[in-house]
Amino acid sequence: MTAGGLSIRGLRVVFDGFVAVDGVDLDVAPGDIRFLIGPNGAGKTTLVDAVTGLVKASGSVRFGETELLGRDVHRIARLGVGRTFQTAALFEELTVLQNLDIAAGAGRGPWTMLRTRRAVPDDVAFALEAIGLAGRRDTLAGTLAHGQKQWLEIGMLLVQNARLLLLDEPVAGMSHEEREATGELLGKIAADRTVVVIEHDMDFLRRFARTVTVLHAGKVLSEGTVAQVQADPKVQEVYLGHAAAESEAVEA
Amino acid sequence: AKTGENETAGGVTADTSGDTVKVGLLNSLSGTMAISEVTVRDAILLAVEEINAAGGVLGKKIEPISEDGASDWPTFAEKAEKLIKVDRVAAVFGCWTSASRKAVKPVFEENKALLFYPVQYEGLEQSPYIFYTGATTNQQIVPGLDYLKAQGKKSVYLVGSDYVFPRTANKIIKAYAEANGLKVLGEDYAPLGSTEFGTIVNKVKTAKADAVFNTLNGDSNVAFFKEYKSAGLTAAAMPVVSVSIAEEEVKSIGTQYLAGQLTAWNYYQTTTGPANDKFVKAYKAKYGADKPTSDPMEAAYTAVYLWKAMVEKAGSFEVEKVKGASDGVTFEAPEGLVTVDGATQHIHKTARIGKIGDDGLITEVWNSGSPVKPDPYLKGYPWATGLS
Amino acid sequence: MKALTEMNPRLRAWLGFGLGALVLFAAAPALLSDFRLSLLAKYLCFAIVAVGIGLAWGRGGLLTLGQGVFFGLGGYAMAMHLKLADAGPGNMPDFMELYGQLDELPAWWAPFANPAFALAATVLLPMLVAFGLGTLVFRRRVRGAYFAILSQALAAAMVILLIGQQGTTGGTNGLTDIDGFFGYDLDDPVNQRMVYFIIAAVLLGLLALTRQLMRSRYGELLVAVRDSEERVRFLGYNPANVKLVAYVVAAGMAGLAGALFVPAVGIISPALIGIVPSIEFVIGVAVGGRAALLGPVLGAVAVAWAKTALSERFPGTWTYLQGAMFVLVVAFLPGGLASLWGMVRRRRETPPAPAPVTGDQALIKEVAV
Amino acid sequence: MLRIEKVHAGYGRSTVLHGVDVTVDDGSVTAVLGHNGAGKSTLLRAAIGLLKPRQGMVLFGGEDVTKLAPHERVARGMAYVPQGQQCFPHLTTLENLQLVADGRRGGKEALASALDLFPALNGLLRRRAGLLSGGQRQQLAIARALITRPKLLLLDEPTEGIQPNVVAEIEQAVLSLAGRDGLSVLLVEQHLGFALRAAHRYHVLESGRVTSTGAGGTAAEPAVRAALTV
Amino acid sequence: MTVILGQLFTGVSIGAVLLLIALGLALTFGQMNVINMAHGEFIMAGAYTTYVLQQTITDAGVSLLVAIPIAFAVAGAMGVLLEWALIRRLYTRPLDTLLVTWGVSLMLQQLARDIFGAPNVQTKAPDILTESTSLGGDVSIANSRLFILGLVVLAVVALTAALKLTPLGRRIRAVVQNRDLAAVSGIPTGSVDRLTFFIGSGLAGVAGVALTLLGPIGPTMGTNIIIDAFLVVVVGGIGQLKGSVIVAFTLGMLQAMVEYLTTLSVAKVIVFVAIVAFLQWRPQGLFTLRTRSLA
Ligand SMILES: Nc1ncnc2c1ncn2[C@@H]1O[C@H](COP(=O)(O)OP(=O)(O)OP(=O)(O)O)[C@@H](O)[C@H]1O
Ligand SMILES: Nc1ncnc2c1ncn2[C@@H]1O[C@H](COP(=O)(O)OP(=O)(O)OP(=O)(O)O)[C@@H](O)[C@H]1O
Ligand SMILES: NC(N)=O
Ligand SMILES: [Mg+2]
Ligand SMILES: [Mg+2]
Repeated sequence: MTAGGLSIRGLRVVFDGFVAVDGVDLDVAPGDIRFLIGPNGAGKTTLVDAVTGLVKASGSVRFGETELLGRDVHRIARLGVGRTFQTAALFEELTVLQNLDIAAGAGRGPWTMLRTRRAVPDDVAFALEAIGLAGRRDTLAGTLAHGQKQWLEIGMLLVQNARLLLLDEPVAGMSHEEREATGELLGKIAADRTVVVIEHDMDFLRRFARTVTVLHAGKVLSEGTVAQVQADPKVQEVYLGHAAAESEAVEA
Repeated sequence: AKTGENETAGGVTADTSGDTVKVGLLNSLSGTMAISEVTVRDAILLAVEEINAAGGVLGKKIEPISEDGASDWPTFAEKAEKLIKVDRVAAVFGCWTSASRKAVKPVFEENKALLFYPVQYEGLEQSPYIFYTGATTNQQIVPGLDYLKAQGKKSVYLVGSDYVFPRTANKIIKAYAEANGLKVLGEDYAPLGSTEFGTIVNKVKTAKADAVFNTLNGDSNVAFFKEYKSAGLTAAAMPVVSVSIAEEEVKSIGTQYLAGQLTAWNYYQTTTGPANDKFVKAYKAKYGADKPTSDPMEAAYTAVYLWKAMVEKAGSFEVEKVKGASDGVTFEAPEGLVTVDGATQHIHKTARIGKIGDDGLITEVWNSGSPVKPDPYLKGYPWATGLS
Repeated sequence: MKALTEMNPRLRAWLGFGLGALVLFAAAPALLSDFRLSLLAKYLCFAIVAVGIGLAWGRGGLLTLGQGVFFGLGGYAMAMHLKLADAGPGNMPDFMELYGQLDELPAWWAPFANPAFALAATVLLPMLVAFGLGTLVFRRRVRGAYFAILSQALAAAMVILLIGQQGTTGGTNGLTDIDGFFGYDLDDPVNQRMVYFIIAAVLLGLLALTRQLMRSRYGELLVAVRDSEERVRFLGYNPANVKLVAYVVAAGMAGLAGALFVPAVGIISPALIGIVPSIEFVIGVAVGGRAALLGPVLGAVAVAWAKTALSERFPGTWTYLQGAMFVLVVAFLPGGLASLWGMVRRRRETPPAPAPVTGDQALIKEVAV
Repeated sequence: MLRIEKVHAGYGRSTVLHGVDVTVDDGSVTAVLGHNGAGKSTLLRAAIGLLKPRQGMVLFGGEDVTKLAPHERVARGMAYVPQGQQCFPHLTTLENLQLVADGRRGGKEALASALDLFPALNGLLRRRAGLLSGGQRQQLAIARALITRPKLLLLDEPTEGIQPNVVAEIEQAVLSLAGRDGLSVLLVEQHLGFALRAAHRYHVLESGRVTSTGAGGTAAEPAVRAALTV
Repeated sequence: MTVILGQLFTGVSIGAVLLLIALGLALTFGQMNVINMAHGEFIMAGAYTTYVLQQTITDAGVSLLVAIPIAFAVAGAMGVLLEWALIRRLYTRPLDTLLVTWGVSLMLQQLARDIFGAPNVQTKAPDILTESTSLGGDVSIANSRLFILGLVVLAVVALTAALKLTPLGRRIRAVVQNRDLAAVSGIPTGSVDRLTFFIGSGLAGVAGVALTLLGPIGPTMGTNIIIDAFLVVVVGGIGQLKGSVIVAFTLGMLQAMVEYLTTLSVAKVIVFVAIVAFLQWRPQGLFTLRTRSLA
């Protein structure tokens, strides 16, 4: 039932003369977990912004058969494209449960909307467990710690039932074990979805990436498996750093 | 048990059981109209004090109860009802703008209670429960126009605030103008409280009328006259006749801007006669030597005395009896002798045109000689048929 | 007290409504004189407006400083009908004959002679205007202080418009001297009482409706939109529509309140719909507690009652007291009077509960981030 | 340099820190480690004065600063880089830096040397900070803190969102500043490798209590991991 | 032709007055997000300051000039008091400042009534400012309006300089954008707030002095103009001084032109419609600063 992959052609984003994304071609097959890496300011977040309709872009972004460019943010979301944000964006004055319930409900009809939620929907209950916040169901999201907020964001994607997930640094600020758990969760999710993850954590990348694309200055610098990319001297030059690359290689 | 406020349906009788009789004072003590109405309340209080010092009315001291209309017409209605139903006053004195009067009129009629309204107004009204102690149109506006005509003015420009009184007054002025060969070169309104008159003055200036007839009320006058002077327009070349600027307003605008301009009223602080000497002296003694007296203050002061005279003539505080006794009641007022016209419940008043002097006082340049009979519907003026 | 807080919310709601009905329908009429009861009727009209503001502002973060406009539309629609009914078929209302230069009724007045049309218009007209304006404004993402100031300007513009059309709207006077209500004589205290009961019933009904809206998923979504409009968009909702619903519902309530105000007080005028009354509506809500269901009702009645009581007792100085009340409650009791109840309750027990909701976080983010 | 003594702190009616003691010696790096929600950020907020402790004291250079406002603590030589890539979004990158350099003796030089540390910022000086990428903002945040030439630097997950080679540079910079200029650092960090390489001492924080402490260095890693998994 | 010139100048001078009032708001509202409804009463305070000064300094010209700095200080001090007593508790809920300061404005009006009496008071303008300067033919412009135009230009220049050339501008903006971050960056946020409020309120006082040349001096003089001034700041783009400048003069012109052809009421309504239409095009005002953050 895979909905088809993500296919980007000639994507360009320009801000007042500054070219943030400069002709990117990118294909992510369904079931893949693609990691998007690259130096700070390479254009990774901007690329996701373009796909989800937050910034104007030229070129073409197709998800399955559907062209996404030019559509409103909420329409793109309804096509099954979900994302998280680099700095968590939650409804701070709603509880964890309410955050999830809202994420689950974009397709609800007016009648359902006007009624009170009587029970916790199954998918929400599942997500609460999956993100380990079942115990804090009724906590206001604004009072969660940084890492907990990241989890809640992922939970919202789960219940949103997105077919294409775009995660912007989902494990930043998480401890090692939490990263592991998150990675495993992603693995499960990816079975019938298309997942794109932006990350700077190389350990995490090595553990969970299936394929990797490296962006640099708005362009694709390198693409391939984890090993291929790590070995690429251009990537080491602009991103990994020689010392880091060596020490990490030793650790790995 | 109800909260101790007894009342009977349709017509509350005043509570005169004690040794005092209550009257209501209904004026804006806050909001944009407070600048004018507070002085009216002061004048009413002066009259009350004098009457009490002289023994009261029918042996009872007057107990004034003041309420704030807050420059807000529905509030006037609420407070009027409160004075009538809760305080059970024998009469209410107050209101300034016609809009506030229109708002309280049904309240007084429904409850068969008395209002004494002390400000010049647009006429075309005659409520059985209101006594009008300020001028109606034939006692102020028509004489003002007659005066302009006599001065040889051929054209006027009309400037007014955007509410009932100026709009209705201007309707009357236009009817008059048509019948008397006076050209109306323009007509402009500014919302009450508006203080931006650049455009209106520019229009007036380019229209090159012989005179301006001004029915602006309140704050707007200050801005209008400052703009007028700054535009190089003078009283000599293009005089302004105002019907809502009295001594109090002159004081707050400044003679710098006003000297030489005309006003139409029934009373000035400079009006001669022993009654006025006494009034001015008493007022200044109570409120300060720098406080001027003015027409609406005088009309309010007079209203209290007229009510006293009617009550004494009727021998009762009962509204219907007081009304019944009203016709022909007189009072030697600061403006001269005034007489109540029982049929219209307006009063006979002397019309006066005055010129604003450098000292901030207004001196009379013309008067009607004797009190003019009130004619709120202008029935005695052929040109006015069809106005009401 | 503890028992009450642990009670099933449904049961508690029923009890609450029962108590409210008892106070409004039994206690107040028994204890208050006709004059005070008619004042209460007026306060309850303000309370109806407040319930709508509580929804739009307290829950939706839409600080609408122009509710007077909708109140006025409802009020004028009703008053036009009553004036026409007073005048009788084929006649013009008294003020038009007096000030208008018109020979016949303006075309836009004519439909209001029909009672069904007029009644429907009292609610639908404000909703329609709110829908039009809201569509424009929310779709273009005008919000926060922009929306507040804009809605305030709307109130100012509406007043100027009404005042400028004296011949057909009554100008500054408004429409006064209304003494019939669908065949009943409003001078009769019995009929005045009936009007009071209608208003009280409408208020209770709207409270029930609003309670459901607030507790529904829509209510949660509305808060979500207040907190982070953009985030909601990424979940596949169109936040403009979410806001629009709250705004239109609030406008409808204000219109209904205006319509009921007319028979209760007998006048509708620009003075009731301009900037000052519009702000006072909102202050009532803030004083009572904007996010609570009953807060706005409590606040609207308290503020209006205080205005009457203070100005009666201290005609020369009451504005100090009123101003001080606004300042103290809003600045030092952000949750309003309704939060006092919560504070008392918390002092007795001490389970951790979420911090009080303070409302306009959205603006901070928008302007300051 | 910094002594946090028996600090209890929290938000509203919930208490997050339950009597935490942490000391940072002159010229040393102390790391605070712990799970999400353990209270690490809360501890730093209490140290800089954004949060008033309910009990306990904060001593800086021997002086009790518990009652001082944040800017007064900064004036005494503390600096703080909050979690979450914070900046003044409508100010340009340069203005974000100038803001701190204004009126400070040697501010200009400090600004220049901060830019040397993060050369990527040089190309972004005229861009408004709100438009920067997450990592760029984080670099800006660290640079801003360094301009005050602090004696004590409070860093809340400074490497979050920063590309690997720059992380390495930050690590170098922190170590060299601590070594050369006598800078003391209180570091909250999830990146264990970095934290332990840099730190002379570590504290593990759990549910608002210090559950284990020890000397830094990569050798401590197994012990820390063990402390964290319980 | 003379009419058009006259109206052009009227438009400019309406704009100048609007701008003079909006300048202070551009700081307190535009920079600090405080919707200060008592701004009008600070204007009133400036006007009454002129009045009080004239009781001792009888020369109209001297007293007017002396009034400008003194009114600035008086209104500024009132602003500081307000900020210290109330506003500083409200920075986390900016929209509430509107409601609180509304209460303050009610009290200040009543205070003025109790101190100076309910009726308006009068100040004497220097004679030259009650006259007009002829531009040849029938066209003349009021000296008072010219004076105000000059005052506005001066105020805009001074304010721009203060904000651009001193660290103050940066600090003010930084404090509003992220209060906590500003504090931990070493900025004494409290003092910056108070200073900003002092200048913003002080400008209201200066506007009050200028308004004595044009309109009434009384307890409610501040209430009428204030809404228009807020619109200027909003439409100009919150936080954008140049936006306020452009918008003030544009609205002044629009109003003058439409009013000439129709009436004051119609002009006001049309100005409002134009504003709504404008915000359709630019929902955040003429000049906006976008960031990438959500919400
Ligand atoms: N609206 C904008 N206007 C101008 N420049 C922008 C805008 N948005 C982004 N940029 C610039 O575009 C570049 C790409 O930013 P982007 O956020 O996509 O980087 P990134 O790859 O996500 O970096 P990071 O790893 O630090 O998050 C950056 O240099 C940023 O400053
Ligand atoms: N503003 C706040 N209001 C209420 N509770 C809060 C607030 N900020 C944090 N908390 C709570 O305090 C606890 C500690 O949070 P803190 O941010 O200190 O954790 P942390 O250790 O820094 O976590 P992380 O590694 O995720 O950043 C968490 O449970 C969080 O929910
Ligand atoms: N009657 C008046 N002046 O309104
Ligand atoms: Mg990014
Ligand atoms: Mg943290």
